[in-house]
Amino acid sequence: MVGIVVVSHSAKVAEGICELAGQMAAPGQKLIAAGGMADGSIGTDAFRILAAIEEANTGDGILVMVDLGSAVLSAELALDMLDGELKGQVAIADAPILEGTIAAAVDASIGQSLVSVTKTAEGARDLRKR
Amino acid sequence: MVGIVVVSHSAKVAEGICELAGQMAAPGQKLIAAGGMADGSIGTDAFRILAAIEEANTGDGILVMVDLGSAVLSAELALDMLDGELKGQVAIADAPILEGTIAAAVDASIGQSLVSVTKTAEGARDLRKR
Amino acid sequence: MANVIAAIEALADIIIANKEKLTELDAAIGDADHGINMARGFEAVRVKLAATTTEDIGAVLKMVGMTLISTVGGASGPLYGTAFMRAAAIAQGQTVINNDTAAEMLRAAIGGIKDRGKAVRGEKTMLDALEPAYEAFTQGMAEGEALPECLELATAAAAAGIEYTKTIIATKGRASYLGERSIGHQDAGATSCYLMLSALTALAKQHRQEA
Amino acid sequence: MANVIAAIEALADIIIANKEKLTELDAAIGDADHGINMARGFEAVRVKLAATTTEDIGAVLKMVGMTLISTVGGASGPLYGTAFMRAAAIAQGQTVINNDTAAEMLRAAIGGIKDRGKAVRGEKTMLDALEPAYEAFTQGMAEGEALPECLELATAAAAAGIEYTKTIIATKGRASYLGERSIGHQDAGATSCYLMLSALTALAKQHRQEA
Ligand SMILES: Nc1ncnc2c1ncn2[C@@H]1O[C@H](COP(=O)(O)OP(=O)(O)O)[C@@H](O)[C@H]1O
Ligand SMILES: Nc1ncnc2c1ncn2[C@@H]1O[C@H](COP(=O)(O)OP(=O)(O)O)[C@@H](O)[C@H]1O
Ligand SMILES: [Mg+2]
Ligand SMILES: [Mg+2]
Ligand SMILES: [Mg+2]
Ligand SMILES: [Mg+2]
Repeated sequence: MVGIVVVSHSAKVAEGICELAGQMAAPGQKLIAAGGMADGSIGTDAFRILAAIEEANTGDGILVMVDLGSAVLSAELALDMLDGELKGQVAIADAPILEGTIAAAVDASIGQSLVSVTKTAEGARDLRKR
Repeated sequence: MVGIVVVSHSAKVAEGICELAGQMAAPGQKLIAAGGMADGSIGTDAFRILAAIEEANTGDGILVMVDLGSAVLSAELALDMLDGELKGQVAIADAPILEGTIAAAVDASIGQSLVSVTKTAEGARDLRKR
Repeated sequence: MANVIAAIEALADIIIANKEKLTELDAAIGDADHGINMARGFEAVRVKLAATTTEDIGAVLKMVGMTLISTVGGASGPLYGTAFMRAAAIAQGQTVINNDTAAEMLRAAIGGIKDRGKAVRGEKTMLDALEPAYEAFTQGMAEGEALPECLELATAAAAAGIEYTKTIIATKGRASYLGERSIGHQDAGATSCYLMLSALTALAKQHRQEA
Repeated sequence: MANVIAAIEALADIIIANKEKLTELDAAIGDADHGINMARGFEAVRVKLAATTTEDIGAVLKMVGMTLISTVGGASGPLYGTAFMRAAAIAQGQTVINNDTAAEMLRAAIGGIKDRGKAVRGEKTMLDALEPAYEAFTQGMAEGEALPECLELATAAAAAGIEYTKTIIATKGRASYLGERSIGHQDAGATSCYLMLSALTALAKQHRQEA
């Protein structure tokens, strides 16, 4: 199953999204929160993201969900710090973080590929709520 | 300023989003979290949403942000419980909850109308993260 | 029919007894909480019921609706909540109910679910149990059956509705995330509807025997 | 130029002294944290610096970059972090720096910021201070100026860059949420760049006087 990392400037947001997506996911689904800074401040930390990517890795690829543009910068920096082989198995989704994570978790849970899970996450942009 | 209510199944998500959006908002901007159930469970509660709408009301309209379809059901039920006059001043955004709330908070903070703030929230769907 | 308090107690009993089953059904195509949600709601109803003295069916059903709205948490909260509130409006001020009123209450409840959830039959929701149940109920009435038999027919129709939900794709609610993969699984909300109807049927039959 | 530890201390001092000013600038068109972010980062750098014994400029700058990456938190964290890491790669193993190396380090730092942030000049970011600063620095070199004068020219160009940021719309970073309304406000990141260059200029001049 594709692992999922949820990067938010807020630790609460990242944890809460992982809990919500976890409800829809298969038992073994990796959903790793990388929210906020080590000292609890609001922000993103490339090293925390790096550790989360490693934790989410089961060999089937990892999708990184981000909240804001600056989280993309930290996520891409984390990718640059990965060794080459793993780096090629990580994608950053350009998707709404909550809606995309839930959709991605459902897709990843049934064993879809990283390409499919990424597409599903990004497609969540077009989901209507009513 | 248009008040903003953030309805999520997760209390953490709703609070965290309000914190993030608050960073981008003017000091007086109302950003009220209505996340989770009274007992801390995951879910939405129309009465909590109702109370949050009343708390967010400053007379300039209220935008309700929701995470998932079932939150729309609770939000619409809350609207049905409002008295007629206030009900007409509330909109529910069909927008990504985190991205939409941040964009809406920026717009509301400079005194835009409910129609404008709603449009901005819904337009957040098309914001690219990179 | 027994009094309304006994009826609501019967609903609470069957939902709470089936908490795990309903949650398992929701786990397959949803978020594994329908039983938890509904049991939490009816536990709260039980607490309120203990302090209820009125025999006004409308007042009791309104209390049930309000309680479910604030304690269930999932889509089923506003849906069942609205359903009970709409049924309550029909039964306002009444202490006994005849077949006609029962049918009207069921119709109003279904209308509430449709207004709230904007679903129609065939979308793999509680409506796929409730609408056939209503039709069977009124059919029974037209054939001159008494309340227990009408309820029994409604329950059987709801059971068939559950079977039908296994054959269709979910297009409303969380199961719609699964698209075609929702086929083969029965809808949790349709199942809780069926359970409640079956509890009312059992109560109505027992009440007649005792009478 | 004084040693690298003193230079980093000077950066930390000026950033921490301007924490509120930078935060205020960010409050107008961003999320009111640039000073908080940068001060948190350089407080952490100060702590690390106290335990640093190497005189390898590359090693010290790498430490600074890594520390900023893990403690700043905002966009400026990965951006300045990448900038310091890229400059570090140029200064690897060196303990003194001439004009040429300094220019190359600045160029590499700017390249890092552009690679990371995908911005170009004119988008109301730190690049609007740094790119003119680099050009002024190399211009000064071409005219035969010494390091303190080159840095002084660079600082003046960065100051002009800050003024320029007041006239343009932000199209990168959080200020882009404001669109046209970002006009009239100066960019916080351009300002922190300017402050750091001015601190290095002061240090270089003071160092020459002492020498
Ligand atoms: N729009 C809707 N209209 C009618 N019934 C719905 C709708 N959405 C969901 N449902 C019903 O609600 C049930 C799920 O309830 P529950 O699990 O408690 O809520 P949630 O899906 O929010 O977790 C579904 O099985 C379905 O029968
Ligand atoms: N893509 C980018 N490229 C270059 N600089 C950027 C970019 N995005 C933001 N910046 C700079 O970062 C500064 C904001 O830093 P900071 O407030 O610490 O981060 P954040 O915006 O995440 O809160 C801006 O003033 C701008 O100079
Ligand atoms: Mg459910
Ligand atoms: Mg649920
Ligand atoms: Mg900022
Ligand atoms: Mg910030």
